Amino acid sequence: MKNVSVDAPEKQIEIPKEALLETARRLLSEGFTNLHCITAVDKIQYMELIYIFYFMDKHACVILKTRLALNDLTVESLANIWRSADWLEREVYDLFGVKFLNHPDLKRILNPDDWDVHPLRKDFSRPDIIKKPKS
Amino acid sequence: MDTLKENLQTEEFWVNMGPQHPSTHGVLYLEVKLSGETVVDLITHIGYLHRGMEKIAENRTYTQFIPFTDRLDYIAAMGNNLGYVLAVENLMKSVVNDRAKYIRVIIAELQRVASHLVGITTFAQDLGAFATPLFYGFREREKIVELFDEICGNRLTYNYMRIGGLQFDLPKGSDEKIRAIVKYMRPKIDDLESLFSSNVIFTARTKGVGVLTKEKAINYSVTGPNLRASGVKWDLRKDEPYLCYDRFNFDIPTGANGDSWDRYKVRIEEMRQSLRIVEQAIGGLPEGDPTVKIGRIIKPAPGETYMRTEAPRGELGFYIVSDGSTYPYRMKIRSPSFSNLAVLSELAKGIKIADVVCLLGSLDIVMGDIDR
Amino acid sequence: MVSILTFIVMLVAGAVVLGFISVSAMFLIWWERKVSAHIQTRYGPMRVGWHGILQSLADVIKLLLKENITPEGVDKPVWWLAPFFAVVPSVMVFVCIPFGSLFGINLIARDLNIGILYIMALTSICVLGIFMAGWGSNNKYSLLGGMRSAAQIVSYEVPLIISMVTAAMFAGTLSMQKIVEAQKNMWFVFQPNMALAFIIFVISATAEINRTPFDIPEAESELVAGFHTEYSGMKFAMFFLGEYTNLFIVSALAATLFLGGWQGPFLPPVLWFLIKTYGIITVLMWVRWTFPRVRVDQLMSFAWKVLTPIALANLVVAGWILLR
Amino acid sequence: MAVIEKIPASGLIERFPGGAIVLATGESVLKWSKASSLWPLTFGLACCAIEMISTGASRFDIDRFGAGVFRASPRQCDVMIVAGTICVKMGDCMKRLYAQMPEPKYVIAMGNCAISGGIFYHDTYSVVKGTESLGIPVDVNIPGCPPRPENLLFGLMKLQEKILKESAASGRNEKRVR
Repeated sequence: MKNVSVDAPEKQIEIPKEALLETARRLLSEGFTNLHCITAVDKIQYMELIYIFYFMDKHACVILKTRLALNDLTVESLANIWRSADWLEREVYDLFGVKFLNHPDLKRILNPDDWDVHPLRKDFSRPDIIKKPKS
Repeated sequence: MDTLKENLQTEEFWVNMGPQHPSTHGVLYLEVKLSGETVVDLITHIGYLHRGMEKIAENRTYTQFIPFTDRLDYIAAMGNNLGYVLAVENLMKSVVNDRAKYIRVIIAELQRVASHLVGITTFAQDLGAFATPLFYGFREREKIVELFDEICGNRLTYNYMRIGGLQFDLPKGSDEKIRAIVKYMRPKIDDLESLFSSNVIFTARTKGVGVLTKEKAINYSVTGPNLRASGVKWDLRKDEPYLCYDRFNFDIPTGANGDSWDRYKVRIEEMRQSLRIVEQAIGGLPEGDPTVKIGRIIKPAPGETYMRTEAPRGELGFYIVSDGSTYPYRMKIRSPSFSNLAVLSELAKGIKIADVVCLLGSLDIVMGDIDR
Repeated sequence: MVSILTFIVMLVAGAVVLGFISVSAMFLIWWERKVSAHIQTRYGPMRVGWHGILQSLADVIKLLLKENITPEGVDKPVWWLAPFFAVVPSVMVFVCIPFGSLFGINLIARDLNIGILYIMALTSICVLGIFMAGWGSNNKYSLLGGMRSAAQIVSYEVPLIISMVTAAMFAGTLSMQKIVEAQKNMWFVFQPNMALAFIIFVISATAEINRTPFDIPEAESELVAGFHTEYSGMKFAMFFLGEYTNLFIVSALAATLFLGGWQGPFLPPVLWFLIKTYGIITVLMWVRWTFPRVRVDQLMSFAWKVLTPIALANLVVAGWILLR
Repeated sequence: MAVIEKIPASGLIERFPGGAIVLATGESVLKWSKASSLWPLTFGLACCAIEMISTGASRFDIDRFGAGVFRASPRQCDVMIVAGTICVKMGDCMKRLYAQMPEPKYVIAMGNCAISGGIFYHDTYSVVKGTESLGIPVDVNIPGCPPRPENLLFGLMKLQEKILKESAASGRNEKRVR
């Protein structure tokens, strides 16, 4: 079985968030035309953003990671380069509250528009959530 | 005449399609701005089936989350099962024996056939062929569902795959049944194809409607049959083989124009290829015990993994972050329909409202998959 | 004395016609559900009566019992009148449909000498009902459906009338009864150019009565339920009644104008008429449950660029044959 | 216009000898018609919708019971089969759809999600805990995740039984939103 795991260290690039746009542009020019997935992980001390790029012809994959400080959850949007980033960034905004600068239409996508919470953060809680008793 | 022109005013107006609408495949909500019959603008609203799966995953053990994956893309539940267990196995670096792999391939491919049957026939339903093709598709699908029912005890949500193997082995005599299904399905697929392809109205409604170019498809990260219909020969089963797909002979059908017709054609052809794979797999089914060997408590080492598989609707990816406990720290489900639907609002501009329905049907989305 | 008798006869005849229409519509709805079910390899209604024959009766009683919602913001007079406009003209058409004869009585209310003209005038009014429903409902789907319906019916009326005129030319009369009698020796449909006219008639009639593949005014997958989206209870039932009455009428017209009406050997004329009519209806149902729907622009261009020129050419050929 | 509360002029009919029998027959005809013509709303929310279509399809054929006319417009429906998970965003739409249905109307909660939230009861922030928590009264609950088509048919038959038992005039008098 050919391993499609992408956690091999050489495929992961960790960059400061200021360099994101520039790195992404470089990746595009190298042939990574497919922005496959954007997601975030709430690591409690900081927020980690994860971008997965694919170079389809060469079967190559790059994972960009960038850290955001909790008091400054803003990052440059990629939606003007990759249209797929549009909805994916909106989803990250909705669930984590990361604000994407220069995004064409940054608003909630999954949750109701009038919510002010970001449910996938680790500190999120609501009184109406019933915890499953751990067995 | 001039005074008439002065007095007559035309007005563009918004029409709300959904969340309850017969052709939105569930609870999708489209805001369509119409000028007469032509779509000027289209805004897609999703989230009407957002069940918070990713949050639930953080509070479930790895095994406990398997039933939830059934409810993602509920038309192709086995595909999600497979994607999830492969991701966790990848995280744990565990190996599955050959029989389990073969059975997984058989099940996943039969699921693909069942899913495409629903996809194509609901598409025809959206085009206005009321109920008849849909019921034909469901009649054929019933055969596969029946088999799955026999294998794992449920018709729609299977909960069959396990981390490290399968819940049960195939029951006695099912290889004969699978062969019979393959034999039964081939002429039925031809039937369905001739029902649609030789229909002048069907051809006229789909050809040239909703053209998704190659570049746009990649830029939008469209995957699965929709991508292949745009002429990109990309299938994870061939390009990054998982399980044992590299041992089977099959072709990847592609389309030329990326219109609704091509998307339909690619799905028809994919069903045939899936049956080919099933036939080869059932012929070479090894002996062994595919049931789970890993203990009940699954505790992967801290780390991250991203595993994607070719689900019937496209590439289904699971990004799992483990902190070493029995619960995943974070799980991102990269669902195929989510990205496939994003393309709708761009393709819909300038076409007729009837074509929006056609386009939506040809993209073959499932709301559970989009909203998670 | 005579006038009172005439009045009673008229009343009885009216009751018979109305009874026939509602029973026929109910039967047709049941028949449609059965035909569609068997096309789709299922049974259809089975539980009420023999093979569910009472299903439509149950539906009608239930619809009578339903709450009759008048949504806010509807244009009330228009909204209330629309179902009647959809039904009444089609009922009036029955005046000059020749059902044949039974025990020596000609089953035709009035054999008008301008029968075809009368029928065409009345069937054109039906579109008014649909359009009123669409306009009055204060619902965008209904409005779209009404607009589509108006455009569609106006366009398809042209080939429809031209093909009917062809039949009238061959018969040399506009009276329905006489047209049937003119087919004594040979049904019109067996002449090549009349066969063409028959096909044009059936196609445009399908469009006239908004059935698949031309059902864009109520296109379920686009417009939810089209012009009758907002109607509930009995008003909705009236639209249904109108629709199935229209279905009966166009099939009866096709049978009368092209298939020799009530003429036929052995069986009584009424039976022949009903066999032909229900035969055509069944074919239309078969088409409905098989074909997808055309798009609105395709529909229009098909009417004006294909059907109308062919129908016109056919008319010219028919004239040439007659003058020869 | 209100629902027909009872058979017109029932007081008058009752006064004649044998009138009560006529009334009783009339009422049972009305109940029979309501029970044998339950038109469902095309309202698939999630997974159960697929089983609902399966129930309508060739193998199980819900049309045998007269319930095969799936209407897309709530104005023309009798029964709302809540097939799937109800999410927060969808809750208001559902209430409105229910209000738009004309009396007499019935609700079948199909599947665990529609009954109580089911598998999504715990730990989630966006799932409504069942149809009744929205204030929509449920006539028949069909458990299962998803219920098999046979179960849906059984639930439908239970609903028919219920209709045949209740008085013909009964309707719920909620405030309606139009």
